[in-house]
Amino acid sequence: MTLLKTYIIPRILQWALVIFIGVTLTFLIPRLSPINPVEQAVSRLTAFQTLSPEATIALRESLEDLYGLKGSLFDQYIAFWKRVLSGDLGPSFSSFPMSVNAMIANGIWWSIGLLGTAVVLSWVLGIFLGTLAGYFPNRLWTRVMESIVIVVYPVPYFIIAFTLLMLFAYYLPIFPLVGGASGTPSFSLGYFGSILRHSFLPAISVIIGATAFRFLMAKALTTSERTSDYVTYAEIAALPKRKILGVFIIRNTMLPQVTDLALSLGAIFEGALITEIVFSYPGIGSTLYNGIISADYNLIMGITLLSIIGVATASLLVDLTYPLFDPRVRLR
Amino acid sequence: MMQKNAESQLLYAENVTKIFHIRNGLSSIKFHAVDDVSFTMSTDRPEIFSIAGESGSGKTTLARMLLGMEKSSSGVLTYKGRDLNRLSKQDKRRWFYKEVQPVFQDPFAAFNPLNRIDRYLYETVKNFQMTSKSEMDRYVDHVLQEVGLSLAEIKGRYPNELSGGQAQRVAVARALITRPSLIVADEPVSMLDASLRMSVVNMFRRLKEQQGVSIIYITHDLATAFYSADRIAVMLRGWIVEMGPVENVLGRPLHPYTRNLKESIPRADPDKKWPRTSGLAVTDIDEYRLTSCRFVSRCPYAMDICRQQIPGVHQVDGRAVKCFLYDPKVVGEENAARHAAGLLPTPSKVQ
Amino acid sequence: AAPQGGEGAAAPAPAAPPADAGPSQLPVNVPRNEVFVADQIFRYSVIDNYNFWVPGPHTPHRHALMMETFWYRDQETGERLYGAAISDPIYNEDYTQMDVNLRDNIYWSDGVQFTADDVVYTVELLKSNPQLSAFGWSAGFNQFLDSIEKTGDFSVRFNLKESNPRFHTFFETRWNGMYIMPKHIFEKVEDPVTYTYSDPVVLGTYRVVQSDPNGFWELFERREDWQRTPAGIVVGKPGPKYVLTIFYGDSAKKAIAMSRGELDVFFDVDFEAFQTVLKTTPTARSWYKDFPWAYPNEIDVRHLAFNLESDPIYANKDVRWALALALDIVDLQTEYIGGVAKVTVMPVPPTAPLRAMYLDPLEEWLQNLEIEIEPGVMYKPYDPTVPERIAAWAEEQGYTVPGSPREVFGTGWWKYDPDAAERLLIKNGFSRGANGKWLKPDGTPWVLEIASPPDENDAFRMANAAADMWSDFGIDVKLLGLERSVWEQNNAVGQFQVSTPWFSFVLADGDSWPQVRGWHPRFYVPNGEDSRSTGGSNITRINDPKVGEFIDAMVSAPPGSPENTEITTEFLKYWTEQMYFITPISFKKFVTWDERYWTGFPTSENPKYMPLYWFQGGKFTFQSLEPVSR
Amino acid sequence: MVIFRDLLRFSPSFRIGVILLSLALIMAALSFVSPYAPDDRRAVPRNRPPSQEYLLGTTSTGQDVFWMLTFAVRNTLVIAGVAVVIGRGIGVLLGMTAGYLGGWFDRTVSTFVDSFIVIPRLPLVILLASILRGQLSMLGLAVLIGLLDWAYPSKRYRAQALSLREREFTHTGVFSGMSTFKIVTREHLPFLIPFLLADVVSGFLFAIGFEVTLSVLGLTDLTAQTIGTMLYWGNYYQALLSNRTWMLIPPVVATIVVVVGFYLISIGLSVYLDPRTRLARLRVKG
Amino acid sequence: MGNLVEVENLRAYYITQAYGVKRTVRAVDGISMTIREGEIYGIAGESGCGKSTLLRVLMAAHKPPLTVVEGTVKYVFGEMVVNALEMSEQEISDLRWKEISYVPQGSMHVLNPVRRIQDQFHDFISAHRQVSKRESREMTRKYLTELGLPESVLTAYPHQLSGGMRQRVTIALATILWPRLIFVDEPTTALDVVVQRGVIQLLKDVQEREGSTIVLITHDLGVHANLAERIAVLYAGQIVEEADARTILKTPRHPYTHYLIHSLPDLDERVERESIPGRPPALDNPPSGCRFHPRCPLAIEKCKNLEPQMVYLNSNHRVACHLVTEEIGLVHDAEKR
Ligand SMILES: Nc1ncnc2c1ncn2[C@@H]1O[C@H](COP(=O)(O)OP(=O)(O)OP(=O)(O)O)[C@@H](O)[C@H]1O
Ligand SMILES: Nc1ncnc2c1ncn2[C@@H]1O[C@H](COP(=O)(O)OP(=O)(O)OP(=O)(O)O)[C@@H](O)[C@H]1O
Ligand SMILES: [Mg+2]
Ligand SMILES: [Mg+2]
Repeated sequence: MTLLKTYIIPRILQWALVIFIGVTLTFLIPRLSPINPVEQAVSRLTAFQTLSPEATIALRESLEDLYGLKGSLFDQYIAFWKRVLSGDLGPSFSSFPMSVNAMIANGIWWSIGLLGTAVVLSWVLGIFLGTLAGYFPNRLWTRVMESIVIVVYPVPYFIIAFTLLMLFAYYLPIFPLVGGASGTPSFSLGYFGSILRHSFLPAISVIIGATAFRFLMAKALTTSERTSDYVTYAEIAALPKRKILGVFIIRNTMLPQVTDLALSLGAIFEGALITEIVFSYPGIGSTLYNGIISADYNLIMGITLLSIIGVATASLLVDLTYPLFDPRVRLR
Repeated sequence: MMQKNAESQLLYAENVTKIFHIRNGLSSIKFHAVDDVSFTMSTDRPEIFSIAGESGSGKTTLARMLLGMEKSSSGVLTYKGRDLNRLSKQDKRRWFYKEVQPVFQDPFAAFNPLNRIDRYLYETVKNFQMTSKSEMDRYVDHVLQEVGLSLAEIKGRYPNELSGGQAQRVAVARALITRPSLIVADEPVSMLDASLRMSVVNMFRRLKEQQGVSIIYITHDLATAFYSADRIAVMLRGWIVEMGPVENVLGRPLHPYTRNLKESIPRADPDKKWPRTSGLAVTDIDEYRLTSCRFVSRCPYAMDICRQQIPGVHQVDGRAVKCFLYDPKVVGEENAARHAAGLLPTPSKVQ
Repeated sequence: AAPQGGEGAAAPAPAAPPADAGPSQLPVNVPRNEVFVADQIFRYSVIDNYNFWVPGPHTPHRHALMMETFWYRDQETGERLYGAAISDPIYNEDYTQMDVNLRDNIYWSDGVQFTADDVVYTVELLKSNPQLSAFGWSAGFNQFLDSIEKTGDFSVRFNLKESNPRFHTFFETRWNGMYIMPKHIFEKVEDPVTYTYSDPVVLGTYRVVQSDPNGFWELFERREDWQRTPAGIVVGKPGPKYVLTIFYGDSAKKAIAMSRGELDVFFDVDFEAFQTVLKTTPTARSWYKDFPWAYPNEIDVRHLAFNLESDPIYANKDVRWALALALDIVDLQTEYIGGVAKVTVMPVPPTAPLRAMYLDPLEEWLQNLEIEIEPGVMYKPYDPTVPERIAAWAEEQGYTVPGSPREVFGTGWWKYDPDAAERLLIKNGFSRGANGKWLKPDGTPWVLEIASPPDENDAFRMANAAADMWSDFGIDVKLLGLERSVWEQNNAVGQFQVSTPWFSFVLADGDSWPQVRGWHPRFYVPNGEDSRSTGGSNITRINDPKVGEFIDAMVSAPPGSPENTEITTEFLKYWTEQMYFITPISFKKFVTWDERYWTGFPTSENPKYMPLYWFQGGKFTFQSLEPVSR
Repeated sequence: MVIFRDLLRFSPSFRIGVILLSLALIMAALSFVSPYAPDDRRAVPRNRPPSQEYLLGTTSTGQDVFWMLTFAVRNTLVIAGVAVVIGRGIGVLLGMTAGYLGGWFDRTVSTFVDSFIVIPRLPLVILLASILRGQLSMLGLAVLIGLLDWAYPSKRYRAQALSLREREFTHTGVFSGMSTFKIVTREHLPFLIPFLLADVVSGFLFAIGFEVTLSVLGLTDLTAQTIGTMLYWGNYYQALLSNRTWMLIPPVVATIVVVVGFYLISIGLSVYLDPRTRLARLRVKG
Repeated sequence: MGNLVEVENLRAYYITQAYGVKRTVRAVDGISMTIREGEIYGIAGESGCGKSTLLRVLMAAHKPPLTVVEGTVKYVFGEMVVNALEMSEQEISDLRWKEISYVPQGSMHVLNPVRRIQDQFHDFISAHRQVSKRESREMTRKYLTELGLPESVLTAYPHQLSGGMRQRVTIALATILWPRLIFVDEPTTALDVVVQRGVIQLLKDVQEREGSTIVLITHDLGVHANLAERIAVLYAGQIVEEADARTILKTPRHPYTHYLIHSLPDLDERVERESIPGRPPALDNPPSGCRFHPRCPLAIEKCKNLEPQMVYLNSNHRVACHLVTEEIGLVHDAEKR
């Protein structure tokens, strides 16, 4: 049980520490924001409206009350942890009276659905193609593919997304323009079909860049792996290429790739902000963005908390379980 | 009593033990890479002390402890009376590194291939302030002469532009720059061709005789150990199983493992081929964790007690042997004497 | 001709969407020709909660389609439209009592008749529950209202705490008046603050029937008994069977949506997107059939406002005047805004009614206005020919001007006279440095920062124009495009030199006090503190007792009274002379609709109602729509 | 210099990379002779497609796309360069020292790095950019991006340092009396140069990408000409929708040219610097 | 016993072009030899003399930059004679492991670290034979037991095994399909003596059981002495001497061979030993004449510019040295190869 003491417990403690520090930082940062969420709400509520100054002040007070923004920073911090530990992230300011929990619940599944699928797909695709390209560096198709990848890779994401939108929603209006699905949620084929149709363009736009990245990474890893002794040996033994690629190269390059996957899955919590804006797609990216620009502390905290826990946990899980998959890992 | 002596000893090791925890997947194993090792080297008389043994027997780990690169888990390890575990970083740089210098296994790995090799010589001179700036070239050349090279030969060259033997000599020269009392050479010849090995080993001998440097020569090549060393310790899975003057230990090995070792040396002589049998360990770690004799699974003379207890150390025929065969309490006075005379029982088949 | 598009901008025709109801990509499954698709102003983040009395971002469209108050003020005509009330507000002599007669022929969507009880219940509930703080009604009632009583089944009386000739504005604003609750529903509710009212019983003509869990769209269905609702009664037409509001996103997406036939009206886009829509969607049009297309009469105006305390130079009236004279309004209005917004010289939008009320009478005063540009040298800054010059430009571009220049392009403006501006500055100790750039009186370079939110198109382009022109004039100008919320915050705490707020000094009915009272020196806060803390709106740190006097005088002048108009006129004169704001243009909106499926949208030819469908009074606009018969 | 010539002559990827990057640098250099000031709007007629007079057309704000691009390339290179230097500077120093020293220093640094990594970056930047109230100057932006991009690199360099630490020449260095700083910078760093190069390329890409993202969101100084603000303005005036792609294509192509240029150079250089080939080369000379 | 491999005048060069420097390393430069069915043929020589290169070409596993510029390698499989250098990739892979197998240098790294030993065996077996996983496992288990390796290795990962065990597993892996011809490259380098011995024993076992032919490369003459029947000594890409083991070790004729053997220290008596002076030549620019002459204490004038011819002292013993040629009275003859 030395393992538990020398590795697992410290690792879990580190996980907790990382979360604690990360959360504390994100607690403080939005409060440095110049934007006052109450004033924001007041000006939103009184837009086009003429309200007497006295009424405005009264309104402001009632909002501070509703938002729970009374007390010192430290009081708020304690209250924050109390709430978090009881699983309540408080009300959103910008979308009052929605609770942050409900807002996250509304957005997160779309983000997970879209980005999760896109990240995993591009991970698989990128590794597949990149490994092939790394293993057959001199084939024509490899060179063509690599050229495409290095040209596509630096294209700003926004351009890719908007071009796709123009092509497939404007010149060829075959994909829907807005939303995550048609109609109200139901367990019908039609509804799921519409989810697929709606997510197609956003997903592709994410996949392109992510695949390019993964491709380059996989290629680099493969290039160094294919000159390793055991690969050379397997080649001399005339093992089928398929086997060499699958069992020898990919399995051996998995460690960095899985670690990286864990971290990029964390991006889900961050949401694909621009994707969501360009494709009018639901998710927590734009929710978070709106939270930031309206200084919606609770919302920012809620989503970043989730993100921090998500990323930290993903890498914790990778660290703890990878030894099960990769026999080489001898943790120091 | 030994404790008191410690001051006058160059190197003093008593029950030195190093414990590692190896994590293998999700399990963790604790084992003694160096176990209960004791020996001394004296200041008075320089010697080449060879540490031999199969791969994974703890030689390098011991060397790292001797060099202060690793702390021992228990036991006493002092150099000129000072505890190596308690040396501060400062002490090391001001004093210890001047006294004890290493030579590593792979002469090419020991130098950054991207740097010119003379840089290390100059750095050492400079950092330990061995001489004034203007004297530097002369001093370096002088040291290089001692190992049979000259500054002209190596100046401005990259490590890979030298032969292995040359590079290893530069490594020794670098070690000599601080005028150390002790050089710890961990397998300095194992990466070299047979023909080059001799040049390095010969150099060691010369250094000992001419410069009075003591050398700990770690190797698994018993031939060169026999050729160059004064004293030898044979290691097995963290233990020193046999230690004494090299003529005794290798000339007439007593421990079954040493015997096996000696027999296994391939001789470039068609008349001295190997006898047939020899056991091999499946994994390194398993033998380390035995709570009995660690050679038992491969020992042709294994007795029941060997599978149950750890043998003690016995002074036999001018060397120390860690084996029950020489324990009068186990095999009886008579048998112990017979064994010491080289008359071992008939070997049993090893599984 | 599309000169604005520039050469090479031949827009490619996208694959034409099917003219009739083909497989539409709309998110709801209703026949295309039965649904009117309107641009939803923002994406709802409050889902499945129709308790609009709790503050939250849930208003637009829903209030027009579902909610009722007493009166609506049509922004185009300035006229009052009657919702739940059938009479005007009837005040007593000293404005301490207001009577209202209500319709006796309208019903809630569940069939229960609407009565005075609903009104009394609502007002009393809001008054007693400050957490139902939406739009400040609750706070307002607590401040002004002593009690409400039912004077009959269909009439109510408000007893006020003090004299207030404007109390009725709680029930008559352009954006939203107090929503009346169905008493029979709310009286059964335990906690009206947490109640979500998710299947609302409404007094309006439409009921929400389906909504996107992500807030992108909402589908409304016309009530079977639409004839028992105010809009149904007033307009007398059924309106579309369904109204679907969709938030598509930015301008480009709205343009795409309209060209795909998936959007029947949008409330605004930028100029370029609008041009694209015109090209790709032959059936699309805006207020004017042709140039200048956009709806010009939303009651709001845009300013270049100074922070008088960011740098002492801006507290100097002459500097403000110099900057005004360094602006070429014709260039600004044509090159930057595309000729589509009206010019105005003071914070009053030049709509027909307001022009008649303030701008036309003030024209002579403006023409005679003089400022001192050099000690002893007087100068007349006003240039009445601006509309004509813009019209000339338009004709040069090949456009026809649909009416008199003053009608279409607004009022005259300040002369573009850099020379005069230069003299003004020199008079005040400014000088030009070696590189020709202006130095402040203290000899340091003049670095002028303009902050503007890029998402507010005209404001930002106006800021661009000012930046360019002032640069040309020799000032080192920095343009900051700021996120809206940041910009607002900066404005509030005075973190700007010049900003581009929008703010009309009069309402559609010509009343000014509600709009300007926030500028009373009473609410002044120094730079660095939040100007909102006192409830005021004085971001520019004007601390002028004279302004306060005007505002005090307005309080007791009832809206619509000649007395009120007169004080306001005097106030405008003073304000204009002080050049507290440089006010170049009024609001325009590219409210654009596609006549592929629906007609009847108000136009310049048929200005029956305002096209501002997102206002609460927009219900009459929806109600007037008719399907295109094929 | 010799190295450079050799590389040019014998490494096609290096050659193409240098050509591409030179193009970018020439563009950047041309900005100094631009007939227009960078913020000189309405200098030319608006929305003109590419022609002889206006090589790459003109923008909706009346600027010559070509000359605007020269400023944009220059500024973006500066921003990315500063960001990369800051990010890698911190990353290399912290990561390598932590990896080499180990112990509590390593643990502290690692925990800090991990805490930083789990904080989502884009929201953080958006937040910071909005806190800085739109007064984020170009240099400020570069510093901000740099400060966001040190954690991952430092993790990577730490891993590298961990493996280098056990290499024998490290011990040789220690016993030669070298200081930690010297060992890290003189013994270990040279080994990481190919790695560093590849990393610099990805750092550049990250910086450019971030700059563009922030600009597209309107969070940067919109009056400075950068690749990002060019895209911002193009987008602001609906260049794609109105089919005026000449405003968008140049900055995109410029990005590609810069990044691909760097990428190819890094490939060429790393092949050159790869210990294996480098040794082969040295042997040739020796 | 017939010939199994016939090599004629083989030249294989590493032709590299790096940054403008074209470099031709003549790693195998004019080697002829025959390997007989069933024998253990040893190839000795210092590091860098071309041993591994020769082996690579012998098994047709060379790929750029290594190019065969001249010569032939023929396999004589009974009736069938194949030219190894002209086979297609498919033909080569058909031969591999079934007929020709290979035990590489450095057992530490040739086993896939993420695969259990038994799976690794399955990978290799199934590449050449239609077997199910169960069959291959059974085969492996049986074979390992026969070779005296413990069954526990089957489920182990490579890193869990000791170095010696790993090397033996590699040998088993290379020989499980009973190849006729096994190439073994430095099987014992970096292993300690006890392990070396076990490994060599295993090779011997394999050879004895199936009568396979083994080509063994190592610089360690001690290993050769224990295993090889015939030994060729390589110097700078060329064979300098070839004979049966006893002859080479007891009565070498080439000065280089002599030095190679006599530089080794002896365990029986501690006498001073001298190493060969100098270092092996760089193969991209080998010395003229006899390539050993710069290091040869016996060199005569002729050695400097005239390449010595291979002379046969008897049918089994050939040597290329001017001294030997002169001694036995043969005059240099340009015709003779
Ligand atoms: N840092 C470490 N952590 C865990 N185990 C270690 C560590 N260093 C060495 N070991 C293990 O300790 C044992 C002894 O290793 P050591 O390197 O001292 O042996 P050696 O005699 O030098 O072997 P070789 O001849 O192969 O160099 C080995 O099993 C090795 O795997
Ligand atoms: N890929 C290569 N490119 C260029 N030269 C090479 C290459 N591989 C080997 N060489 C050179 O070819 C010569 C022969 O190498 P080879 O590996 O065959 O030697 P070896 O006798 O097997 O040596 P060792 O005992 O060290 O394994 C050496 O000089 C080496 O430097
Ligand atoms: Mg060792
Ligand atoms: Mg070799």
